[in-house]
Amino acid sequence: MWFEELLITIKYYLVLQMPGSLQPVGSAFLSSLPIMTSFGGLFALATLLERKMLGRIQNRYGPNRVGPGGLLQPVADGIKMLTKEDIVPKNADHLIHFLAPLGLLVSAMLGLSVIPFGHRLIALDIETGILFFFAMGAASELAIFMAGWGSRNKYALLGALRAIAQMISYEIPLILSALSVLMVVGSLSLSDVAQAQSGGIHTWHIFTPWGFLGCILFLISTLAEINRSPFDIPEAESELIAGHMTEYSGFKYALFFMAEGVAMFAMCALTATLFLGGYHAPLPILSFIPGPVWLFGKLTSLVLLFIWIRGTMPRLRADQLMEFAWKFMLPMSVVNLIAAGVWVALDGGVAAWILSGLLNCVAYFGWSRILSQASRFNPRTYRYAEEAGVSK
Amino acid sequence: MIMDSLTPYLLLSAGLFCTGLMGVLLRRNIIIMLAGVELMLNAANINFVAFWRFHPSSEEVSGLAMVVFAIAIAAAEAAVGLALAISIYRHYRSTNPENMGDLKG
Amino acid sequence: MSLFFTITALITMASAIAAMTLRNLVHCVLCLTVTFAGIALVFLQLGAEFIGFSQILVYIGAVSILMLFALLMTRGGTELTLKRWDPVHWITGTLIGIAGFGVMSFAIFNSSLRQSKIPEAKADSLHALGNSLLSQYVLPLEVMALLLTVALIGAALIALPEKKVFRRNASFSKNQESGNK
Amino acid sequence: MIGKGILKGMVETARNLTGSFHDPDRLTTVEYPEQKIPAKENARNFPFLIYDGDDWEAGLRCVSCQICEKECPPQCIYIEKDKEKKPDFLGKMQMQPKIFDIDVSVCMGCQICVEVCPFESIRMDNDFEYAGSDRFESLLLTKDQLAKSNKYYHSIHPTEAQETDEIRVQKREDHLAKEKAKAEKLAKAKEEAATKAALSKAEKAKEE
Amino acid sequence: MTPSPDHPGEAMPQFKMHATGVEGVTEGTERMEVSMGPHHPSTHGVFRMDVELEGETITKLKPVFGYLHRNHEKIAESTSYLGSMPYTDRLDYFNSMTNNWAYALSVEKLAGIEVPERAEYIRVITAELTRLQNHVSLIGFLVQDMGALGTPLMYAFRERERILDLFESLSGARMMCNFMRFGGCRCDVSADWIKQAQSVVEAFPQFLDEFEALISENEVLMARSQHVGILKPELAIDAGVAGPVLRATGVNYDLRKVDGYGIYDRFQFRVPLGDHGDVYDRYMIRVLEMRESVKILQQALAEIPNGDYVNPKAKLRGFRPPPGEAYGRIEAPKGELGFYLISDGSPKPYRYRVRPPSLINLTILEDMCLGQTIADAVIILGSIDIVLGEVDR
Repeated sequence: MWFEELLITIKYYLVLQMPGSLQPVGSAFLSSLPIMTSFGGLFALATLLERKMLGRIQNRYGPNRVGPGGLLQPVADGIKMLTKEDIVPKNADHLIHFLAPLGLLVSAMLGLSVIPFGHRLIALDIETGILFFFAMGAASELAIFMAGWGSRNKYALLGALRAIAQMISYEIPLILSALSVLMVVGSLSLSDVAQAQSGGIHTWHIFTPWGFLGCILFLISTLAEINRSPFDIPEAESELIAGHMTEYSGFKYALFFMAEGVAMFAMCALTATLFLGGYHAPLPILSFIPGPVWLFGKLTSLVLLFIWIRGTMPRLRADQLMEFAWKFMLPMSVVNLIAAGVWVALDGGVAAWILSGLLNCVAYFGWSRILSQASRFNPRTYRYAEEAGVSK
Repeated sequence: MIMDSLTPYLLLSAGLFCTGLMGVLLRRNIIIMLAGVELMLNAANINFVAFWRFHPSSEEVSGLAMVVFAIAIAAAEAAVGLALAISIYRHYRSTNPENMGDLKG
Repeated sequence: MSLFFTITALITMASAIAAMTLRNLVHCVLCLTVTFAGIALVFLQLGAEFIGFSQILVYIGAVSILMLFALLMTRGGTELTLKRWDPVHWITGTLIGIAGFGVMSFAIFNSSLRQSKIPEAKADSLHALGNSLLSQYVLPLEVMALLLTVALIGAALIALPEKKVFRRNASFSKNQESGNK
Repeated sequence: MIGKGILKGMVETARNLTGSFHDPDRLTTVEYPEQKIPAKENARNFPFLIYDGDDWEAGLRCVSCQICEKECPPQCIYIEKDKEKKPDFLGKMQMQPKIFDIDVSVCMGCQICVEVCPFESIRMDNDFEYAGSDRFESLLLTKDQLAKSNKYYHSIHPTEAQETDEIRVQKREDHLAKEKAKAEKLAKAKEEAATKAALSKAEKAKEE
Repeated sequence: MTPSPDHPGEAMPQFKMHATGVEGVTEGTERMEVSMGPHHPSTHGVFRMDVELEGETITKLKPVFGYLHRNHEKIAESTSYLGSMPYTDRLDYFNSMTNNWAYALSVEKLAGIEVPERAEYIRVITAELTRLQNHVSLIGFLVQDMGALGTPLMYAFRERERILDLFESLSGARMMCNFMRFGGCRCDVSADWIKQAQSVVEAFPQFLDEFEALISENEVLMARSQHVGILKPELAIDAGVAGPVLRATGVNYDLRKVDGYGIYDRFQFRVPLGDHGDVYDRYMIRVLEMRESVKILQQALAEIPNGDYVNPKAKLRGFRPPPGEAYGRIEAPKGELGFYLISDGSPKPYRYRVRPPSLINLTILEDMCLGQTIADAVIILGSIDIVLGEVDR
């Protein structure tokens, strides 16, 4: 608590120094400044971390030339991106081409403003925080469309259309699985959600049947929502070069990456807030460690999980991605919502645990069994040619 | 922030409504015509919210409830309308309503 | 007049007019999203947070994207109809619009609603809205849910493309019938 | 069950992730400019010319027979004969190249010149760092750049160099034996001639 | 009813094709022509596909190649028989050993040269090692085309590296080996090399197990590759397809068994066959073939006899085969690789012709891709296993 109080006191002190008419603006500025700076820097570090970890997964070193252990690699990348020529195709719609990366970055950054980083440490504490978050996610779809359409490039347009189709489809399970938490907490405000998990690790939502399945569904939808592997078909380099980013270069390209990185952080922070106790320590004894540290720790471990998945999986095809969303994710998230409803109706307790757990387990195993029997995708056994009687 | 009179909201709403109406009347592309209809619906929503805000009772939320329904129905309308537009395009290879004259004598 | 509202209203109106008159259809829809965002801002100013963010979520995130998809699927990225400049058509349309606006503003300025005073800030509109939706308006809500489901299925059915089989007309395929296995 | 294969794959990548920190079999990267893998003994890249002794011009084995020039598939060798001759390792007078150029931007390192050379004079080098700032001249190796000592050859391809030396020793021995036989034959003939002469002298003297 | 010509339904001027010379939008439909390649990241070199799409479904696909044409056959007709041996390395630059062997085999047929037994063993060993490294890098590339961000490819290349090291210490070069000679091989294998090869071969099945655990049962891979790019056995036979692509359709045709060239009849190995002819079958057939190759290698490395590594009677310089013609073919990793030679008694071949498996297997690309999506086209192309050096020659 002391850390959060300290920050808030500093902010109020600074705000009070300003002339009266500037105070609202100054307050907003001071609230958003730490988010923008820390996540900008964090994004740079995350690119390094991702490249290092992917390298290790692939039995390589990863970047290790710039600075000690490659620590300055993001700086070098940034300088490279800044000094590159900014090419805009002749036929492109210049205004839209220019606005798209900005729109993407702004919407990603805005999403962060409703995440509670600590007790009362939230830039925009509104009643409908999570709705705001999803609204900003929806706005990023438009930015991606602008990028794809404004470039006047077939690959870019195809990539943008894929990205939007995918994001819209996965928004449904994303919101539905978040809804289970909101149902139990009974509030749309993220600080309320975080506060509901303040009692230590056993109160975290992930350790309930509906929270566990909800967390997994939420993470999968998150992967799709931020276009990361195995759902990175919008920028599938083996098919579409770079999707909606094909015609971008220089700093605008870097902005796209930054927006993607910030969106990833925002989604991970939301996951941590919804399911992993937010800024709360797993044990009440450990709560002397500031809340932001816990949140960033949880966030980083989720990012590491994403990198791990990225290092393992091939990507799905666009239509299979949709199929997965509608055939698996949507039914499972609806079932999970019912399980959360059971939990709310029974007001927690052992019976609720058993009932909702049973519901989720039966649904998952039964549905995945039905799906894999109905699907034509199975491991195969192979025959060998007869030794004798070789025929053409 | 908030205006203390209802008039500007109503004027904005009227302006948007008429713009949407103009769009429906002028354009020859069914998708943009649909956009005009959406605009008109939105204009109505502004009125609903403004009336809710200026209603003296604190418990009265009918205006908001209306807007919730309006948004949902507008979304459904857009989905069906655009699906129709696409299937009409598949049939006529055109999105111009003037070209869809099969039933004309 | 509040400065903030004035700016919002002007941007909203300007983009709405642009959305209805621009020649490039994608530009039209993009301007329309600006209008939607402006309307959402108006909602937020009025203190209807839930409605405002729902507006962004539904209109910017879904409806305008749907429109863009439909435009691209119907190859309407550029509308060439406006080439056939029809002044009579346009002037009549504009006049009807202005006349409608005139009638409405006349009604507004003569209405007793102008006198209504703004009450104190509304408390906890979100919970009140939720409660009334599930008590007072529960039947309309259910009907709306049904309508949405039907609309979803209907839209999917209407837009479903007919299945096609593509075959190559090359020499290999011709030989296939003889089948020299 | 959906997800089983994916989990199996993720376990595998996790094993590789941890393995890359302690298992040299997994992390096989060699950081090139600082570290280099020692060249394999047979490694070949571009040809060079061997010389014996210390003076590269005098000791150059090449006799400009132009077989390699003819056999080279991409025709990257250019040879011009010198008018002056010089003695080879057997002491015979042989031609020598005035110009011997190899265009390494054309050469594909196929080793056919080495196989066809009857004088053991052209061999494959394993140096691969030929980058230069001049794209024309720096990749056209001339005679002086190509000439490398037999000692160098021993250092890069010890087994092959040993074999080559043995062949040359054999050749020298054969040559010496031939010379000896020739000299003996010559001496014998001389002797015979001498005895013949002596005999005829004696006969002459007898007659007188 | 016809739409008026100035209506949006017709033209979309900004989407005309540029730079490729292909005409733009077909009249009045929603089809889009996309030119994939020649510098598209996943067309395996300089290959181009002119694809016509309806949505993402392929309605037409025209392979365009020739960007890497190097006039190999005519160059070979103007150099000596030995002189085109290093050029065969560069046909399919992944498998120089098998290319060498196929060429050497046809010249040996032409000139009637015997090959000593030890040389035959060396040839089998190097060819099977080549098959291992070709298949392993191919499945790496294939999974990379499906978007697995390099991890399987890196593992595959780690193993391929060990085999290339073996080639380097044997022939001096990692990829352009130029190792076979008419009547044998260029140099002998040492006992040390055989020991190294044995250790590589012993470690290989373990790697294959790891690789399969990583990806073979992955649901994403199965969904991407099963029932995609199906090739019917009849069509495959009609089109002359050979190699793993043919065997994946279920046709039992392996030249090592059928032709019995070299000494393959001495080894115990089986020929895996697929049942569906789709991309997954092509992937799995290659995995299984690698396991069989390991068996062949174990037998060959254990049984290799002493003797000459090259026929001492075979001439290196001034080689003039008698007039006649010959066609030698082997089961290269990509399929049937054949060399057709006509000699008129001069030191240069009168006619020299390559039957490249990559090119022949590529001809059925359109049949496999029609009706699939553009994402499938990429992996179907990857599963055919082409090398543009061999396609264009």
